[in-house]
Amino acid sequence: MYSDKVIDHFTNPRNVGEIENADGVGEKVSSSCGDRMKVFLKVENDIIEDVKFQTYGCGAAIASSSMMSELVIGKTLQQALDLTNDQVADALGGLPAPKLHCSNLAADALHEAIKNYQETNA
Amino acid sequence: MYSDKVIDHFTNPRNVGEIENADGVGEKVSSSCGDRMKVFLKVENDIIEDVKFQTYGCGAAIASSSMMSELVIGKTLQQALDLTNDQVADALGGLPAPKLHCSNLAADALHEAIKNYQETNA
Amino acid sequence: MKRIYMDNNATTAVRPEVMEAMLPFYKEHFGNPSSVHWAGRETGAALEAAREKVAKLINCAPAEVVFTSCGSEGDNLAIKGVADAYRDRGNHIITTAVEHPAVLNSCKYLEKHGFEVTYLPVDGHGMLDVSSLEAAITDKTILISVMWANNETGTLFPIEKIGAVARKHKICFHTDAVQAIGRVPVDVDAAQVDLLAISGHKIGAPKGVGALYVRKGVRLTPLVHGGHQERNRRAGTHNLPGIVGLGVACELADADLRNTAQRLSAMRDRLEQGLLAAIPESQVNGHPTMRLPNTLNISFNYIEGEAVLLFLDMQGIAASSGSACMSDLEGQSHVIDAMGVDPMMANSAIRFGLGYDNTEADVDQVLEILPNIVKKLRDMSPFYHE
Amino acid sequence: MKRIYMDNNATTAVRPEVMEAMLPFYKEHFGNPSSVHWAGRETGAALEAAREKVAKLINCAPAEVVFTSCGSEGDNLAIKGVADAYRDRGNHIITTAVEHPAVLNSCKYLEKHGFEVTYLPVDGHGMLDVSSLEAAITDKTILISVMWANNETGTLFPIEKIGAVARKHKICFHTDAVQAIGRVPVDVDAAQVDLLAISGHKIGAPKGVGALYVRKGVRLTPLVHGGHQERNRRAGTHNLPGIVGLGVACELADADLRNTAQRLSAMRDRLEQGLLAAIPESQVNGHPTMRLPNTLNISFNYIEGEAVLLFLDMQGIAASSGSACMSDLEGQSHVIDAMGVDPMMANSAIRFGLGYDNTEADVDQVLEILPNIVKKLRDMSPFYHE
Ligand SMILES: Cc1ncc(COP(=O)(O)O)c(C=O)c1O
Ligand SMILES: Cc1ncc(COP(=O)(O)O)c(C=O)c1O
Ligand code: FES
Ligand code: FES
Repeated sequence: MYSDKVIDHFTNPRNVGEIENADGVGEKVSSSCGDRMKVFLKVENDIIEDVKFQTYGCGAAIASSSMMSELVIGKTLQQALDLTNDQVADALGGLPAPKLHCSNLAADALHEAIKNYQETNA
Repeated sequence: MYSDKVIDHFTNPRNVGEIENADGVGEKVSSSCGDRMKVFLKVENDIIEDVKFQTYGCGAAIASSSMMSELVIGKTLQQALDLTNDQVADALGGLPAPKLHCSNLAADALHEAIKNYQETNA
Repeated sequence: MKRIYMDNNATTAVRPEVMEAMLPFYKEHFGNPSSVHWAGRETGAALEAAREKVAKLINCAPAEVVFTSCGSEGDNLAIKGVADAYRDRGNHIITTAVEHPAVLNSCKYLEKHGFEVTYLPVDGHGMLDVSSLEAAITDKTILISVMWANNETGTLFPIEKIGAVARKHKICFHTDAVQAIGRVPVDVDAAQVDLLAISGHKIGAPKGVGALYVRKGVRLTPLVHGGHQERNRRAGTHNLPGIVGLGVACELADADLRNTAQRLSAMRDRLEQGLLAAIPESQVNGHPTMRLPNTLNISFNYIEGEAVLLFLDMQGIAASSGSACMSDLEGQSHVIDAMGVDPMMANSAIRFGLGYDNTEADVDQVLEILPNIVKKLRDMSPFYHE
Repeated sequence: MKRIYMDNNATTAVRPEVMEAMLPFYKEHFGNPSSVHWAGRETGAALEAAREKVAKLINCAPAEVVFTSCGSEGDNLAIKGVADAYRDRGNHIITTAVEHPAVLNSCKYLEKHGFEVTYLPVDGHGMLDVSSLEAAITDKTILISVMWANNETGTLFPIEKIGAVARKHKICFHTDAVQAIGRVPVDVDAAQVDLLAISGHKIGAPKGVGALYVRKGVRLTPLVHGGHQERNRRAGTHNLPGIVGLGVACELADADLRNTAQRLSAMRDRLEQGLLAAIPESQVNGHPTMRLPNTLNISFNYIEGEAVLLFLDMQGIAASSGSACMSDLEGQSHVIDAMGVDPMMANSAIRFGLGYDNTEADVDQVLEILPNIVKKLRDMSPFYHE
């Protein structure tokens, strides 16, 4: 059912945890299943220096969180804002249809965290 | 489904045929299945000297005809009139429930033949 | 005594390749295909592979295949399912007088629930007139159910023509293809069929499994409600070994359809010609040419079918009777009856259904034995002497 | 990696004795039991022998056993069959909120067709209050359908008390005993049950076969119309191998019920105690004592069930989730929901269903692995850190 990439990211999720005194914190709760993701950012010169996440959710949600974190570390804020849910799912080698919504959590929570950063540093 | 006795009488039916110039001839058509049996009698001194039958019908009907003929040869007319359908079925070691009506043909056609004999010799 | 099985329209033996394919799914790979763990994943994949094989045989998309437990369930699901789902559009159903009881009794049930059913007659060959079918259509007609091949006589209905009529009038068309499948080419697309029932045990798969083709877009109220199996069209844990077996049986049927049909029809024709030649006052029931390659329904005047079958049985030959005296006391077959066959002829109707395993020697054996049986029974019959 | 299967409430492996008994009926003795020739006679006898074995397990007469294709079909046949047959007497049905979807969705279907259904609530242990059931009865009530044992939690309902209430009010009583059969003693006479559904694949028989007990005198409209099989209560060619298998599985269950129950409940209790001790903020869902011997439904706060199952699966352990996130996106289980369990607890519910093949070593393995999985997931969970 899950691709090898999903299984890999689920089994060994990258960047789990929280960042103390994060520059931005965002959160997203899935409207369809109630699962929840929290993203912490360290930003320097418009570049995402570090990302950490905490996820309460299914295997696809955890793998998406991990994949998202890998995709954006070192990227500009704009690049991170351009990251779509579909890109996260694609990077995981696809998700089964009933699990597509799970990848939404990852990009959405990231964007919330960036928004939070931009607001507090506006 | 059928007892060994039924199979035996069906495979080697006794007294098949007709009696030329029979003393009595009777016939019965089943109301439930349309099958038909014809009985020919040779009677002497109130004793059934010979019986022959022709049957158009299922295995149970043929076996019942054969068994009936064996049961009544050498018996008095009254004994033959007392023969019931149940006795024919019992003598065959029983018949499956949906086949019980088939044994009716045998005793009924016999009784018709005796009636015919009694009427023509009255 | 060599046993000869010539009742393949009633049921068939499981083919060895089918058995082999099923075996691992009883004890080793037994997971519920709806489960997400390893035990479910291995059977889930097998389930979908089987679906593809069934789809290929009848030329449809795998998602259009709904697995069922038998042909009767498929017929019931199609007829009651469409009736319920399209009730707002009308309450009229068209079928024929010679359908299998699974269709006829589903229709009778619906008649008790506000539906009206037209049972179309057939001619002396058991053939249907498509123009009278079209004439029976009203603006309340929501379903046409006509079998592909008749189980008793083997007569093949003009399904493509009926499909065209149904499509023209935008009416759902169900066909009971239980006897046709694996014996003649079946293409749901070419025939413009919307629903089509098949049964595993008629084509070398085991008893207990079948399938219903449901064209994409056709609405259907489930017969068995419950879990989400089969895209909500049939609940209940999948009969995985049976489904795997059905898949392989369909694959085998696909591969050797033409050869088998040729081989069986040659044997069947030899049996038919031989019996007609050896036994006077005998007749074939069914269509002379539009007929399943494996089926011969034949009557011998003056005698009764069950007696013939018993004698055949005692010599190891399994055939069956149209009249099913044992199971249906109302007498003769509704199929032979609808064809207007003389009642005494009808009462002696015997059906031979050839199958993969039959040989020329089997035919020889029947040709040797059966004429004597008929002679013996005729000698006993009052009608024969009148 | 050793694979451990602990999802026996979803389905079981076919038991070796069952397999052996079935094997001759696929290729050798394959006749249609409705046929009168040798091929049908040999299977006809096997059919009735199997019927007797099923009857013995539940203490009824063989003629009261109707073979079906699965538990879902049995539930549908019982509920829709009684609803249709007793429609003249009333249109009210009483069931519970925690039934299997086969029951719930049959009831929902009937609600669309003029029936009214009362779904009784359960308490925090998933237990039903019999006095509120009795209070729900009206003069229109024609059917009570209450499961013997819940499939998700294992909670056992007081079937004998419900049977007494139903009998007192002369209302048909159906019970879905799919999970109870073979695990706890089931006696339809003592329990005053009128209809009882069982499924083969939960007790070591294959998928694709089940049975419905129908008390003599209870009227029932068939679900599958067609031929005369099963005394006109279920048409379709019999799944002979499956039925033979079900018979043997019932015989085996009868013979080792008490031993198996003791052995499994001892293992289950050790698993339960071990997990509760090793994992803080965990809880058992279901009744503490009135519970199937093989079932443990347990929740671990702060984490989600599918993730737990995936990690278990990757280590070879097959268990299942009440919430079935994959198959039912509406979220958590209707059973755990009806018990009023806190949503986050509910989301992590994991069901272990032990079976014949499980060993103490299996329990050890789960006790070793699962606490680490929970720890890992909690470390990831935002809720755990708040
Ligand atoms: C309580 C209960 N009822 C009914 C069913 C349905 O049985 P089946 O899958 O055989 O249709 C199940 C199992 O899935 C069950 O656990
Ligand atoms: C034409 C036809 N339809 C339906 C059926 C029913 O199939 P099953 O016995 O698998 O329910 C049969 C066979 O009995 C059949 O010949
Ligand atoms: S099911 Fe909730 S995030 Fe996947
Ligand atoms: S069925 Fe007609 S006499 Fe037996």
